[in-house]
Amino acid sequence: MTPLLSARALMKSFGGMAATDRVDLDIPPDRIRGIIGPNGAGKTTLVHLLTGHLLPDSGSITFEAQEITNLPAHERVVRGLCRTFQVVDVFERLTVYQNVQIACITRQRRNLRFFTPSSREAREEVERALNEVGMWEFRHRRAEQLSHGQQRRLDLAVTLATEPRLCFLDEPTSGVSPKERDQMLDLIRSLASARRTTFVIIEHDMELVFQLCDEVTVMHRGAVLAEGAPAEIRANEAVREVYLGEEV
Amino acid sequence: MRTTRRKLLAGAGAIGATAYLSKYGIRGAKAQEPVRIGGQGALSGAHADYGRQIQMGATLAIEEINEQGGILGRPVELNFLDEELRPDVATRNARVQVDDWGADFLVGVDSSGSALAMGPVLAELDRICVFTHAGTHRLTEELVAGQGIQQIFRASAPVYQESILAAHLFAQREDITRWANIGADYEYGHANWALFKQTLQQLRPDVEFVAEAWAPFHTIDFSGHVSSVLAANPHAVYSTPWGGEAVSLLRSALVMGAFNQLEAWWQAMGASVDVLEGISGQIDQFNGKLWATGRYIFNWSEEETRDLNAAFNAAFQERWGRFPNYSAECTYSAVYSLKQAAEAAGSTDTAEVIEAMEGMSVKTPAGVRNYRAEDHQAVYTVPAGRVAKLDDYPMPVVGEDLFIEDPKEYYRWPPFEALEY
Amino acid sequence: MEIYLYQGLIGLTYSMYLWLLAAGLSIAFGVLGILNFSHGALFMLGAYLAFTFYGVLGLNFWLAVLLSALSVAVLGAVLERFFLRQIYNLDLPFQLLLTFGFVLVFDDLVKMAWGGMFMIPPMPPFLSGSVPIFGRPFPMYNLFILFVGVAVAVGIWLLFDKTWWGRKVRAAAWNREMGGMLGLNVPGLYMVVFMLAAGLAALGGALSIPMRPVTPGLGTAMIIQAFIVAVIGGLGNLRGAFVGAIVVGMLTVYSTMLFPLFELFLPYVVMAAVLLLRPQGLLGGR
Amino acid sequence: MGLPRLLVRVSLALLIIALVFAPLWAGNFGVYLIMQVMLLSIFALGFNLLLGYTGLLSFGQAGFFAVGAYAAALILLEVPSLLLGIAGGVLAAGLAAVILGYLSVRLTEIYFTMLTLSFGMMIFSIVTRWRAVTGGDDGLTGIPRAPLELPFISVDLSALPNYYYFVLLVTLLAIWLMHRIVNSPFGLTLQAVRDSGVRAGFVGLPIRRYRLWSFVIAGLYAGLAGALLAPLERTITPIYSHWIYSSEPVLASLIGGIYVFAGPIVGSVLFIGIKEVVVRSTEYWMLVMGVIVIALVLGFRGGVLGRFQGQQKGD
Repeated sequence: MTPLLSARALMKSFGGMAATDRVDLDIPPDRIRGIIGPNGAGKTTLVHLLTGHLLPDSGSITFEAQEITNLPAHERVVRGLCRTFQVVDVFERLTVYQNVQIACITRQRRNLRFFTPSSREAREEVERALNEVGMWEFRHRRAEQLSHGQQRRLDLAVTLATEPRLCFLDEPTSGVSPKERDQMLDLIRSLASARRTTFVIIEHDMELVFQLCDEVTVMHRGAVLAEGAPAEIRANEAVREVYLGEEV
Repeated sequence: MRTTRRKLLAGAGAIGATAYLSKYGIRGAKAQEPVRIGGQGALSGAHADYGRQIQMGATLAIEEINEQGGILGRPVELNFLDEELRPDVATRNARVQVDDWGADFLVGVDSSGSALAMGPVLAELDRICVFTHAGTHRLTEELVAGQGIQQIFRASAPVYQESILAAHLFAQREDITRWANIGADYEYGHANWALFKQTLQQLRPDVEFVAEAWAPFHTIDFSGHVSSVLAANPHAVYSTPWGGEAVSLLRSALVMGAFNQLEAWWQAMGASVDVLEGISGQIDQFNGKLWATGRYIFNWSEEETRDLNAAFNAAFQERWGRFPNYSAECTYSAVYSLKQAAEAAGSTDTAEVIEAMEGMSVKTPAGVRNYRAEDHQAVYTVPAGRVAKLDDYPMPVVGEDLFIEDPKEYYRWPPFEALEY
Repeated sequence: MEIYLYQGLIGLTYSMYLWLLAAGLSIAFGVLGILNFSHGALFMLGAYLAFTFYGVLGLNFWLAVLLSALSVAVLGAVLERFFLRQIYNLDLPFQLLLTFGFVLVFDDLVKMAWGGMFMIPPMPPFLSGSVPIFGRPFPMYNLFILFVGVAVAVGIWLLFDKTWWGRKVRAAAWNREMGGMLGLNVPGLYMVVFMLAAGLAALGGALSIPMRPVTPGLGTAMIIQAFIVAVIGGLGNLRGAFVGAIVVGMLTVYSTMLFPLFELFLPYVVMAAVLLLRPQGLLGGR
Repeated sequence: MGLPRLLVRVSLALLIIALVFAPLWAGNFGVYLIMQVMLLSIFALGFNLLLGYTGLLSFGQAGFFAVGAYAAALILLEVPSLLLGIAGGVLAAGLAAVILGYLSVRLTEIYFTMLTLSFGMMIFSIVTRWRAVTGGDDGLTGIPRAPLELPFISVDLSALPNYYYFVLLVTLLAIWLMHRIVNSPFGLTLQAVRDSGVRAGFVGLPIRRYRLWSFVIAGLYAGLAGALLAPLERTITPIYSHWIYSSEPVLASLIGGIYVFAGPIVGSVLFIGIKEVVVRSTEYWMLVMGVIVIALVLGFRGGVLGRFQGQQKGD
């Protein structure tokens, strides 16, 4: 199966420290992938590089067989590569409705309509996306007035409204209550099966990843340590030694 | 230019207010309606003394006139606003004073930019403004003679006073052939230097102009300007920053040895009271090389008006405890000019007063002022001279080697040619 | 050749005025993260107070300068405690606008207290002469300003780099919360830092009084110069501000001499170029 | 919730009627003041598209105001056609905004503010120095209030009330256009860019491009206000390009409220009104304005209109 996204020899260093050190990675389509590793393993930097938030020092990235190594983030989004951030990031002063609407308008390339009311744009799409994450009833609220868990879901809805082929979720449950965490996991599972979206979950919580993911990549000190199905990773000696040893 | 009829009317004006009171008193309520004069000048910033002096001059004139029975028997009121040396503020002030407060006449205005900006507004408001400080030649040459804005008059001498007069004065100095300029970096300074160069060049083709430095408003330190022109080894420096900035500049020049190195230093508006007060402590160090003029020098007036000047000086010092600056005298005289013109016209109507004022001759402390009909510029005599300490005054004055010239010589006359600079 | 060296030395004096003006601005931005629009107004207040102490009350020049810097530092403490402290977490426009409000208030307060007239006190006698340098008389006062500028630079450097207090301030500047966790009294540190910044502004103003008229509106004229210097050096970078001051000072005096018509224009061009090419400033690291 | 819609509409209608009859009740000076308010409103509306809607604080808007004013003045001094002058001024300001905006939008926050400040002051320096064209700091005088040449008819605007109606018409048009713009998909896009540039990038928005659009529209509005000023004052001087003048739309927007459409307009009314009232009793209007600004920042960052701002309508 051709991978949806692949990275070759990705390098990025900050002040002489290699945050990712010649990383090779293939993400096949239609599976939930987990990327785990202890703090400072280079997970977030890797996602920044793949999504265009940072540009690599060297190496290459291809997405759907096209080179995207130095493409800015917004152009990758247009091609179907999107993400959420570890720290939730929504449009605070906009309503829940407008938050999602902006993603729809952008996907439909209607941003440069100057004189028509925006209220008429993308009604159905917004309604569908908000229902999907269970946020329709909050549509008139401004994003800054939501609870943290609600903001996470809104963040996800905005991301999904860009209709990504591949979606990175950077610690999607950090800072939410246990109940909201389980809801979030169910939501991701159902979205993955309902849409043609491939999810990559970045986590340091191994249990969550093992529950959710089909495949797991383990990172350590900027490099890929191991890759495989959850059961394989559980059994992997190197992972147990390096990762679990530190974790426990 | 002075017609007999006008002379008669002017004479009638001098007879006194009582006759007018009886004549206009018949109009009853209308007679009690005051004549309103709106004044403005810079009341804040490094040049604030000029605005204060304008205010003092106007206030003194109005108080005197009210004691004598007012203008046309009507009491006179003053409304005074800060011009901030900002053209947009000046035009707004004019509109407030005329449209809102009901001013019959306007006086004052320090900056040339403000004066020019007021031109078209005066035409629209149809009110006379007698300018009493702004020095740009363009005000009368372009706006009045050129564009025909009749509402502009000017009581104060324009840039001719310091530039052309200086050229005539220094043309006689064979020892000075190299001139440098430290200019106020705005139109006033540029026009001034251009007129000086143009005039002197014609009289003395051997003279060279060797260096220029331009200092904008709010210059922190003039040392750089002084050193850069002194480096060109000039014989004399022509300087146009004014007010507090002139004092700072002269101080830097002193300490950097300019008055040892040079033969002369021309401080265009150095006869201004604030400048004279500012350099008072250091007058001995100028080695007699500081030359200046102003638009009125409180210690000099022509024969015909000498007593008038003495009386004005005394009254001014009694009222304000200071010597009158030229902006004060020009405004004082502007108010009296308006009185004379209004009473000659028998009305405060703009068109009638303009007609009365064109070609009018007024005795004022500075001398006899003649308002040229062509451009509404007052022509009168002011000398230039050496700044020195005289026994009669507590501060230095322009009092030695006075160079007195008929204004016919150093004024520009119509038809006016545009000045290239 | 000598005239260019002489002009350069004059330029260095001018640079030191600019440095004194910009140092406090840079400190406040570097530590507190606030771009203080009213820094020029504090400079103006310093000038007025020094004029009052020296020119009106007849105190010793040194004492007058010191008192003026101290008084404005105390004012700085009040401003920090009651105003700035409430806006550290606000967006930049609001911070800038609050301090712009101070500019308006101080400009008018000064007019109310001292009137609109300009004032120039006499030069302190022991600094009024000149010494020959490069074949020309060089003003003593300029030498004095050069000396003060360098002394202040060294003093600030020692204070921030070599003292325990300086290290604490840098820790607090690095991260407000972290500083708090380390047991630092961050609000107290911030207040003292702002007092230092305000005092430096006033020192610059106080030292300028024998050279230029003290007037209202001085603050708005000065702040733009301070911005240029601080931006060229890299906002919040003190060493950068020193270099920025030298760049702008030199640029000004040499353009006065060589191409006077561009004197006004050049500093802005350099400022824009630095912002576009090296927004972290000439000396700033990445 | 916002004010009831009917109430807003009725008061708007009454306001417009009052404005139409202003020459009858306001007197010459009143009419002049209303024009000043209208020009500042246009200026501030454009400015606030940048600040309130795009999150960029520009301290150089006076530069574009001046480009508009000077261009209009230069045209009017040559060709006595009001529309040509105004259009020329607006276009010139737009062109300047495209060039300087292209550079400015690379930066954000304080760096953007400082860059716009320096660009504004560069324009000030050019206007002051380029005497052959701009008249130096004396400026350009004698700008005619040229007639409005329309097909079949030429309207004489030389009298103040006539010009007032022209300015009123243009102002209402400009306000209406801006209202459409901020409520359009484009306006929504700007607000997204304002709230989070990073997030906006990750919904697929090239954020610099939208910042540039916003910058250019703000420049066009500043240029329009400047171009309208030239025939009103009939003299243009460099003060209109100085950063001090740039602070006027900033203050007006802040006073009115930067997150409400009408904020800059209400702020302009209050800014000029307060100044006018204060100047009459004391010369210390800056003190009063300063205290108001400080109080607004500390207490009511929404400006006076912020209180009435409810949830925004999303559907």
